[in-house]
Amino acid sequence: MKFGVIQFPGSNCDQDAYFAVRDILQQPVDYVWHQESNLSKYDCLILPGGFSYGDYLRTGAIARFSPVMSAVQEFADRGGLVIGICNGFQILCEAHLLPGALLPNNTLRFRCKYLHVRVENDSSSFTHLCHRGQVLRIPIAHHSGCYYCEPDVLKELENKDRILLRYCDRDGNVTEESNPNGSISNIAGVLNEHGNVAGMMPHPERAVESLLGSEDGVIILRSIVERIS
Amino acid sequence: MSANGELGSRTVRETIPIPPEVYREMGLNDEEYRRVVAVLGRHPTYTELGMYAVMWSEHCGYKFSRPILKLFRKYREAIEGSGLENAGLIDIGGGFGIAMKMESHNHPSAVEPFQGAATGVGGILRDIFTMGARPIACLNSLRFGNLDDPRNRYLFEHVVGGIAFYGNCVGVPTVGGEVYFDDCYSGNPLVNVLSVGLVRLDEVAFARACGPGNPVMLVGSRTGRDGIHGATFASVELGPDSESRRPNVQIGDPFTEKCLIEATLEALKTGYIVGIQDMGAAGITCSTCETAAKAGTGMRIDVRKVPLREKSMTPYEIMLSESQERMLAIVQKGHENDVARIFTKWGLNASIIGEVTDDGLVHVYDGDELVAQVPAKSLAEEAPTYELDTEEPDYLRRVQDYDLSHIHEPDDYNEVLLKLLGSPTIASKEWVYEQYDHMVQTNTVVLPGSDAAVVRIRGTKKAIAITTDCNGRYCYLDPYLGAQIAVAEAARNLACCGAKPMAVTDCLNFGNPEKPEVFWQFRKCVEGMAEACEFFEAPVVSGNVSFYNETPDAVIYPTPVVGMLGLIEDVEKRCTSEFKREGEIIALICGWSTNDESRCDLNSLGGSEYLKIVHGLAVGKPPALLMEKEKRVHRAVLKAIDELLLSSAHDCSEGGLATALAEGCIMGDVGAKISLIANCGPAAALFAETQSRVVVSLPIEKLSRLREIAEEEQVQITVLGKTGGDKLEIKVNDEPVISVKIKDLSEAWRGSIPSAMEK
Amino acid sequence: MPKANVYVTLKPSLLDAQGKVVQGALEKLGFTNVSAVRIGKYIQIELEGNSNLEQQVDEMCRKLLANPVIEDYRFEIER
Amino acid sequence: MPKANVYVTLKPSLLDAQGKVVQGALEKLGFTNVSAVRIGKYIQIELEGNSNLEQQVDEMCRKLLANPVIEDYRFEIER
Ligand SMILES: Nc1ncnc2c1ncn2[C@@H]1O[C@H](COP(=O)(O)OP(=O)(O)O)[C@@H](O)[C@H]1O
Ligand SMILES: [Mg+2]
Repeated sequence: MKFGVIQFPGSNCDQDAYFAVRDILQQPVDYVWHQESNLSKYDCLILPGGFSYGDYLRTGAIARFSPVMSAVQEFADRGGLVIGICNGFQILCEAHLLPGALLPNNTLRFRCKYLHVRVENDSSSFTHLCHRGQVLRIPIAHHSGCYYCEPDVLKELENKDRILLRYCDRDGNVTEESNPNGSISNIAGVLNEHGNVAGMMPHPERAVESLLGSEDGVIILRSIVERIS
Repeated sequence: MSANGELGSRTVRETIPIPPEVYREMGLNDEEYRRVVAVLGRHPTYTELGMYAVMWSEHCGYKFSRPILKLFRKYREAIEGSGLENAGLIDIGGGFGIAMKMESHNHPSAVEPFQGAATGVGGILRDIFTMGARPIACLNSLRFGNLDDPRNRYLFEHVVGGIAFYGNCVGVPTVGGEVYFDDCYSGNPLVNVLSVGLVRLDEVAFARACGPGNPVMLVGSRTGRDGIHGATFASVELGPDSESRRPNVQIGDPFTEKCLIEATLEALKTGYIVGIQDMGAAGITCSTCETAAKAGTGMRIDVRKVPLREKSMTPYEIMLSESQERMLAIVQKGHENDVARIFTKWGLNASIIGEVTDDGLVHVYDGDELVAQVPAKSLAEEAPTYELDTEEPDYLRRVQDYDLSHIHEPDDYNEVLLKLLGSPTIASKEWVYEQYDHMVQTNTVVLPGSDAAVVRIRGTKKAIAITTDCNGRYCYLDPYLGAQIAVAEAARNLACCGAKPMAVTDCLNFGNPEKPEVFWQFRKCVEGMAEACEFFEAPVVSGNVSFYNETPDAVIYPTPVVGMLGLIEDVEKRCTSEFKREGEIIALICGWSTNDESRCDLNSLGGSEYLKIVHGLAVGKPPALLMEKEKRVHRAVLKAIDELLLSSAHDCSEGGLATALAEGCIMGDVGAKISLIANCGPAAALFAETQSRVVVSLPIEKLSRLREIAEEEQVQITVLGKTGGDKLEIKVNDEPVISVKIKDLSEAWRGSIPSAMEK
Repeated sequence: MPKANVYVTLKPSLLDAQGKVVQGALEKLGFTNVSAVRIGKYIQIELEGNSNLEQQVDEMCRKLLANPVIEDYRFEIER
Repeated sequence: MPKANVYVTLKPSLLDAQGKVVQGALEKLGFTNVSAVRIGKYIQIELEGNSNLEQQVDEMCRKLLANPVIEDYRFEIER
């Protein structure tokens, strides 16, 4: 299988994602420039973290109009796997590939830290190697990670098992104190309707070696590989 | 310039004398003006005058500090040899080098903290990637006044916000730093930013305008009226009219900087760039004359070719603009398009503004008209230097001889410990570093919070450790000793991570050097630092000087910040400062022997945070330092880490032994039972900031080997106690003095800055 | 030259964290008569040409300047 | 209840990185007649009482809402 890591001007976790796939998953991977329009050789696309176009105006708002995004849309329509991490999540929401929006953190400050998320859906292409309720220790690093969606959308997400991850404490309790940014219902990651597009604020690509403090992110990345092969 | 390179005029139009009030306002004195006239053999044009004023300011020309900086060996060698580079370069083996530099942005941050700090980050990054090095980490060393004052809270909040805004967006992790709070920094905040970059030693780029005929390209952002005379601004005291000088503030665009980093590194890989220089202070003036001077060439540029952000800018304004996110690249003739294409791909401007000449002159044209024609070397290397007077300040005897014998023991040691832990200078800086992306690039293997940050070098087993240190109060009480302690502490911090010191970059923050007492402090600090850096085998390879950090009400403490780089050969063998588990031995590795303990100043509370916080005093002598003893401690700690004996290592600094123990407990979330034997009062035993000490924890079965190492290195090992429980309990000479729940210690330490900022 | 002033505001149903903080800060400064603060964006656009401007600016807002999930917008055109 | 609308804008001579990027995006979206974009803040303040409002809001702007080093402001009060 082959991964593509999309590079927007201002992406800054593109290399981290690339290294995680190449060195840890040991899978073939390319960088994909934001002006590319042919994505046919890829099985999974990663929209990495960073500050595409400086995150000016709104996070993800401008990257959404990059030429590559229409190709990403088609790729997703055909059922290809797409995962947006942090800024990638914000871009996918702006592009309406995922529901909702990411507002500035309720602390109004950038937050970078290790925290815990609970796996809510353990059958998706991105989490099937986890078990439901499993607690992962993965870092966040964002200024706008406060997930918001309208009440009916939230209900839909809940009913259709489309909430992927929720912020929790180290024992897996979803509490207000464990919510780092004010996200509605502690949501840290969601799925699209068909389950092939995922977005999450935490950075699995940063938690791929014990040297870095955690290997829990590998479970997410490896889920993708196993699903495709 | 016409298409064939022929120029309209070949000499500057007739010039007339410049009135004294004009050149004085720009910062040149009468003598300096006469010198300009002598160099040119005529009066300068207005544009030329501006170029000299800014290049001969202290900020760019180091006119006061250069003679003293020659005490730094590498600096002297560079000045006498091939010249200074943008950043120091350190060979870490395996074909890799680390570029390292620290820079101040104090004055801009005092008037506009967010943009001032942000553009400080941008500036130091350009010094790194202009050498072809990819920036891999930033640190910041900050000083503010007391947080009770809303203005200081505002400065703190926005400086940190500005660093976060810029550093996070460009994707360079901010992995460490330090923050001190003291009244002397009220109105004079210090914002020093350090950056390191990784480069293959055979791919280092140089700031040289080689090859007459080669085109000169301006890349990056457009030029606006930002920061005209910023360098001059940094070379005067802040006064009541500083507010009105505010147009000097520049606005940073980290998005453009991120693209500029990628484009520059990509363009350098083509091999078609023969020389490159970032634009910081004095913008196009500085980068053209420095690159030409260094290569022994000249340069001809046309300001009309410079892409502008604002209409109708004068040549003077264009030459002096400090618009951010720009670089000057000298390109191999015939390959202009290969280079330009890369910058265009990243959405950046790339315009040819002139070419290299062989006549040693910088010629500035405004279309057909020659508006400046000056010898490049006279601007870049021949700034006048001054030997300023020095005089030992009056306060020194008074504070050093202060009688500490009447300082009585406190009633409640628990309360003192909690107070010290809650002192913002000692308290956890989580509030700060949580705002910084310290993990991007996924190489940070020791996160902020330990004694030094550790960043692995991907593809090798190596890692680098970096720290910044300086206790300004020590330097105020004894500049020479204070500066030496800053170096010793930096090296100790590295040792605690398992890293061997390699090099130092410094940021020398002082008041007005034209005051003999300030210049005395400056000289003493540099003397102490230079000597200590040689001793610890970490030579000063780059640095920066910031003078005039004073307001009519206050002068800052002399604050020579040390940024030190260390090398870890095997990243698996690194160490952190928190206690790891219950039931381990806690021991002190100490450079002083029992005999030394009779030395009266050893357990002295002089200069301590304890005296400051509990008694409101900044007096006494700083703690004693014997560098040989200090070095033995580093060797012992390094050996013990290398043999995998230690679970943790943490140096004793501000707040003394009790604070170091408490921090080990809090960060490790485990208690400790400690028993100290002391020939002094409990306050000194707990809170004196005696140097050359490291608290370690280890499994009991490793203790005998640690003792052997101590013997080999001639240092003392004292077993202090054991980890375990949910309290920190300390006895001094069998008398229980401290017993506090870790939870309470943690609240005091972690809660202090957030609650101060909620006010 | 015609100019559009665009005002983008957070939907009233959403909590405006920044507005709340500013309100608190104003109170601390002694402005006790502030009962609510909301912070939005004020975007000034200089345009060329004169035809169809309303429609064009509306399209800019829908496509890019505002996110309908969280924001409302309005604008006026100065000619 | 009276309401103040405050408009805070970056001084014209300063680089508006955000506005520049948005302008580029609008152009790419086919709005080729956009010659400049500047982005500022639009702050809505609900007030109580009726006296001295102009003076008060002006003070709010100077003290907190705008940063005089880099920003200009203006406001209007709706009663
Ligand atoms: N305090 C110092 N110690 C050592 N080197 C210094 C010091 N101050 C300045 N330098 C060196 O002088 C040169 C010029 O410094 P600076 O003007 O700050 O550089 P830049 O213009 O690139 O920002 C650099 O090589 C810098 O490392
Ligand atoms: Mg430089």
